[in-house]
Amino acid sequence: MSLLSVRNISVSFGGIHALSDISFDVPEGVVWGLIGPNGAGKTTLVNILSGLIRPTAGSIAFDGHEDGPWSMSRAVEIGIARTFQQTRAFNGLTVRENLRVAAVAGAGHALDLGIARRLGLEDSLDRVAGELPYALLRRLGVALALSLKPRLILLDEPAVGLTADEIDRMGALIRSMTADGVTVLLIEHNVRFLMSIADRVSVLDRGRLLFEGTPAECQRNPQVIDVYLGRGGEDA
Amino acid sequence: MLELLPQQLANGLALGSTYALVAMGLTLIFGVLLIPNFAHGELYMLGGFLTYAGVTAGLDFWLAAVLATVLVMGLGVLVDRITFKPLEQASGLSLMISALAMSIVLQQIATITWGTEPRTIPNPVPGILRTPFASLTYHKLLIIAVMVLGAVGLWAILNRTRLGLSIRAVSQNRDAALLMGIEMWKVRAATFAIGAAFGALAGALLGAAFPIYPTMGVIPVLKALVVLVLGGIGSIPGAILGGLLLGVAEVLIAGYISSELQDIGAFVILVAMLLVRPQGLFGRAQIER
Amino acid sequence: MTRKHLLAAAVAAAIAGQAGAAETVRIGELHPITGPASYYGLPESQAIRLAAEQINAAGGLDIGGETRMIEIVSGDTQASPTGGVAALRKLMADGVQIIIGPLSSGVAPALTPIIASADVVQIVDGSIAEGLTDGRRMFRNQATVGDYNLALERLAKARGYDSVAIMTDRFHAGFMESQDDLTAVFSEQGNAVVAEEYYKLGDTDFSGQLTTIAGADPDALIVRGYPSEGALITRQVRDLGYEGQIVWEMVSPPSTVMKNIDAATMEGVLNAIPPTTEDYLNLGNPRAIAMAEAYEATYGSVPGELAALSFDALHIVAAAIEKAGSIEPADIAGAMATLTAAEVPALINTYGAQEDGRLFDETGQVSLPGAVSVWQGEGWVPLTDLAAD
Amino acid sequence: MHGLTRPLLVSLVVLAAALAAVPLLNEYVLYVAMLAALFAILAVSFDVLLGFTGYLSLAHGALFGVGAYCCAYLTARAEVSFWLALPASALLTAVIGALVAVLAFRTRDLYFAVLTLGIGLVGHQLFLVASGITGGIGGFVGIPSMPEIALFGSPSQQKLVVALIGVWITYLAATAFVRSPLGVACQAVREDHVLAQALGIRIAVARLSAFVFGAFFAGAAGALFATFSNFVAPESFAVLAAGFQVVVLVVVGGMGTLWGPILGAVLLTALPESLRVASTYSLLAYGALLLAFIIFAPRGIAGFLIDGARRLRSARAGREPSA
Repeated sequence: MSLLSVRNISVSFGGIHALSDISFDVPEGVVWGLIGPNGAGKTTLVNILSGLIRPTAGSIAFDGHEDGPWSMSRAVEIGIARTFQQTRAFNGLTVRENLRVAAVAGAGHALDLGIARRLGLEDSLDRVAGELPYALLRRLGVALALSLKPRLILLDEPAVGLTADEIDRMGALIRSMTADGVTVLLIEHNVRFLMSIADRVSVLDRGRLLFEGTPAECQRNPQVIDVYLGRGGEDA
Repeated sequence: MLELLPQQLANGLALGSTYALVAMGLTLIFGVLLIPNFAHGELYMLGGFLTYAGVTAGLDFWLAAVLATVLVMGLGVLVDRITFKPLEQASGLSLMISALAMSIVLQQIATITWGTEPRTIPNPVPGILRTPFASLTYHKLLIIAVMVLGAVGLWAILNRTRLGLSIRAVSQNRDAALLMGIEMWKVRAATFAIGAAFGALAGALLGAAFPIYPTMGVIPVLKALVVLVLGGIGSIPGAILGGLLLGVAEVLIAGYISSELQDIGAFVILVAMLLVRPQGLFGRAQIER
Repeated sequence: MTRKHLLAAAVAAAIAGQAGAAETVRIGELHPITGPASYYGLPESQAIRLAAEQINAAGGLDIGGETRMIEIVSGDTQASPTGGVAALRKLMADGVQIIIGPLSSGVAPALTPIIASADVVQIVDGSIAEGLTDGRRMFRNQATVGDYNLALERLAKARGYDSVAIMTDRFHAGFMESQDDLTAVFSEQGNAVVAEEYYKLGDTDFSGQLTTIAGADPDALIVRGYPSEGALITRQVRDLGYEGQIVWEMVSPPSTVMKNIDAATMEGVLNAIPPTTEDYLNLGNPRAIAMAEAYEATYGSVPGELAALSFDALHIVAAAIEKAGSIEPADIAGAMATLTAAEVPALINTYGAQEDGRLFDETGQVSLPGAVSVWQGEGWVPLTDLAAD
Repeated sequence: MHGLTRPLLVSLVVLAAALAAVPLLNEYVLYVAMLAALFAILAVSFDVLLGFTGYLSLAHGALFGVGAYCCAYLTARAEVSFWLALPASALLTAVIGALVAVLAFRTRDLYFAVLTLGIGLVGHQLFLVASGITGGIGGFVGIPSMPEIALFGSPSQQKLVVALIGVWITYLAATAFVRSPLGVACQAVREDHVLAQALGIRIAVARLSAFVFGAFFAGAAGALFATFSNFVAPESFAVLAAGFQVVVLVVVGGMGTLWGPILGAVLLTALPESLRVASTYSLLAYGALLLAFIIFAPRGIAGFLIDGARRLRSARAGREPSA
């Protein structure tokens, strides 16, 4: 049985179909990759799954909850957390306060500094988030989501703007999440990075699901190569 | 009572034109720069006082009004430099507080300079236009005319000049405008100067019929804020329509319901508009989830 | 000019205070010396200082055979209730037990409970709100708003207006409180009230209300409030084609009126209030003229409309102190309650005597009936056929 | 709640010091100090909304008025005991605050400020128009004084003592609130409300409770103001009077700290009183001060003091003060 089940999701903004009739199933414990060119609707899909926007049609089921789509607070309540493409943190608060907000006000449990250690933030706890270097800020974004102790985490381009070393570190982190029983839905532009860590991949193009399969199958698929890989190269 | 309706509507349009004239400057600055310039009321006040000073010094009213407007345009740019420029990185909250502080400072400077006793500029256009349906003073007609001309002029500047193009670009997307090489300081200065010009012009014209005193800008700027919300913050047509709407509503409430409820009526309309259509008549959507 | 004089007076007072604190009688005055209401408050404060200087120059007060000088201590109410209470507390903390003021009807009721429970005597020289006096510790030499209305009511009756409209400043506490009584009297007299409209201080556009009033076309339009708005209303209702009689009920110095309306439009407008300083000057009152000349010589400006009241208030206090032969508030209050106008020869205002000849009635209130003046040329002229009895 | 011991102890010491000073003050200073204390209650509770939740409400002066008129009506007309009227006024103001909040929180930023400005103006006008209850422009006359507390002092001293205890309670309640999960959620709303939502924070509940918290204490401060003054008039509750003043107190004192607004209230009440002679210039100074603070010291006096203490500490530890 799948953890997340997306059925016939469509959404349009002012007459333009951003997503049409998307359906897919994510089993528990995998890293599920989602790629597609700019404007394909990847972030829109994450926004719908996390409750930030409401789809025009379709249903979502997650972990026995059949009532999706849902509000953001409901999504967190049933175990879905997300990060943002342009990393968001509470810029005026320290790292410790950030984590405390997520733990205490968000998830309703005590502050757990284990997450900070795991993400290499333990030396920066008293620094104000707005003054963190970029790489640390991105890790803080992930740490905030993890603080909610989610069952599914939606990562919106976590590797963007990172150095090669940082990307490797992020990859290891994402793999370790699945080891802890967290399922990952990973949106990435960096195809090489995505292919190296994803168990399965979906390809979106102009609001439609073009392909679904293993990374190896994906790289061989002529349609995918045509609309995406062929167009911009790996790191488009 | 109904036979008075044409006259009441004329009253409302005249009153609404004064609101629109004040609101246009405010909405321009907010629309382009996202700055809530509460000190706009004090620019209006200074427009009145400077015109008064010019007329007392023996200048012709129109010359005095033009000189006052030019001076206040410079002052508008100065207000921006002192009040808002240092807060470019700060939140909207800081901008609002800073603006409120600046309006107190300007009020007190005027109090120290001119005192609190109200003054008036002699009306440059005495007389009344009487028609079978309604009569309006030439002064009110002048305000309506200036409001319309001002709106047309503003439209022309925004749509027919290079500067206007830059201003519009910044109001659409500041970052993209900067990338395209638009010089922000020019746009800022121009926007504040034009906005201040509207305030000053309104002050000069209304000062010719109503008393001029240091706190005279408080009520018009409050009304202008209502107008902004009605019309949609940042929208020029919204400021005009919102102004006229508020003017007509106030006059009709005073004329047909109760003059005790005139102010309450205006703000009830404000609250109702924010509830039904928070972005106003012409505003871009900004709805809280 | 004015500020310099104030400063000089303050310095003089401070020196006097140090030199002979025991010899002076400290009298506190509470008026809005700063802020928008200072336009009325400052002349009141200065008239009190002027009266005190004149009394001191003439040898001071004779208190049971002992001579003492008057020392004026100023408190700035800033025309706000909390500002007024703070100023009163400050005066009381400085040991002042005699208070003249306040001006604002918004301030006076805030002071009343404090004065009622303290060892202080008060004489109100400005506020016209009802019920500020008790005849024991609190007195007033200004008219009440009821007195204001008397002249108006007599005028409406005498002229036989069949219909009247009323425009009232709803930020004016005194006028708002007495509105119902006024309309009741009008209805009784057969002056039908066809419209009651309101505006507020600082309004500039009255077209909504005035269109309704002009449409009802009453014999008289009564405007109650302050002169800036009064002038604008008069101008705007004439612009709307109203041709009936306009009657004001407001203290309205011609200089302020003329700033907002031209003389031709004002011509023939009536004003029904107790006589002001200006009226007494016009009537050739010698004490008013002497006061105005001294005031101008000292402060370089003409005295305000209410200055005569403040000037009188100090003289009433001075007379009461001499009569009591004591500076104890209870004794002064006792003497004040029995004071007759004849015992205070310096009075400018012509107060109506009580039945037994006293100045104040049982509640500590003077009788100061209103009179009607008409605007002619560039100022008010008393209407003799409707003069106060 | 374990972190509350220190603020409790420190505030108790400050309260004790303030109370010890009460017998030394004359009537005038007692009155000014009482006003400062009431404004401190207003400012601290307002800061929960402005400083901790990031919403500029200009309706706070009107809520202060609701509390005042409510207490006036209950004690003068309904003859309810003051000690009952005080919590009742606070509760009623909280309920009205909740209604206002439900309306106002449909917007934010400038829209929120303008909407609350409108609500504040309507409130002020209602105090004028509803003259049957409020006494209209003439004000509400004859509000009974607080019952005398037999144990100590003159009535004026008792008023100040009650007001000071009021400040202390408000401070503690605000401290407890901002440290509670709800208060933490408010700070998340202030920083980034989309992220807050993404973290599952119910921002509607958080900011509503901040507003209601502020309204409750504004109502209590209003009730105290009414009984202490024996007279209230609409003018005191105008947007440009109390509504704006409370913003100034919080900004100058230090947004986002709870003791900063108390400092702000004390200084800005004492300063104009000590400058009574030159009040035109004092208003100019007031505006200039606010402008200077928001531009050069947006964290207010509290910010100065915190930085100063930090420098002192690091200097004592023998290190260079950090930038």
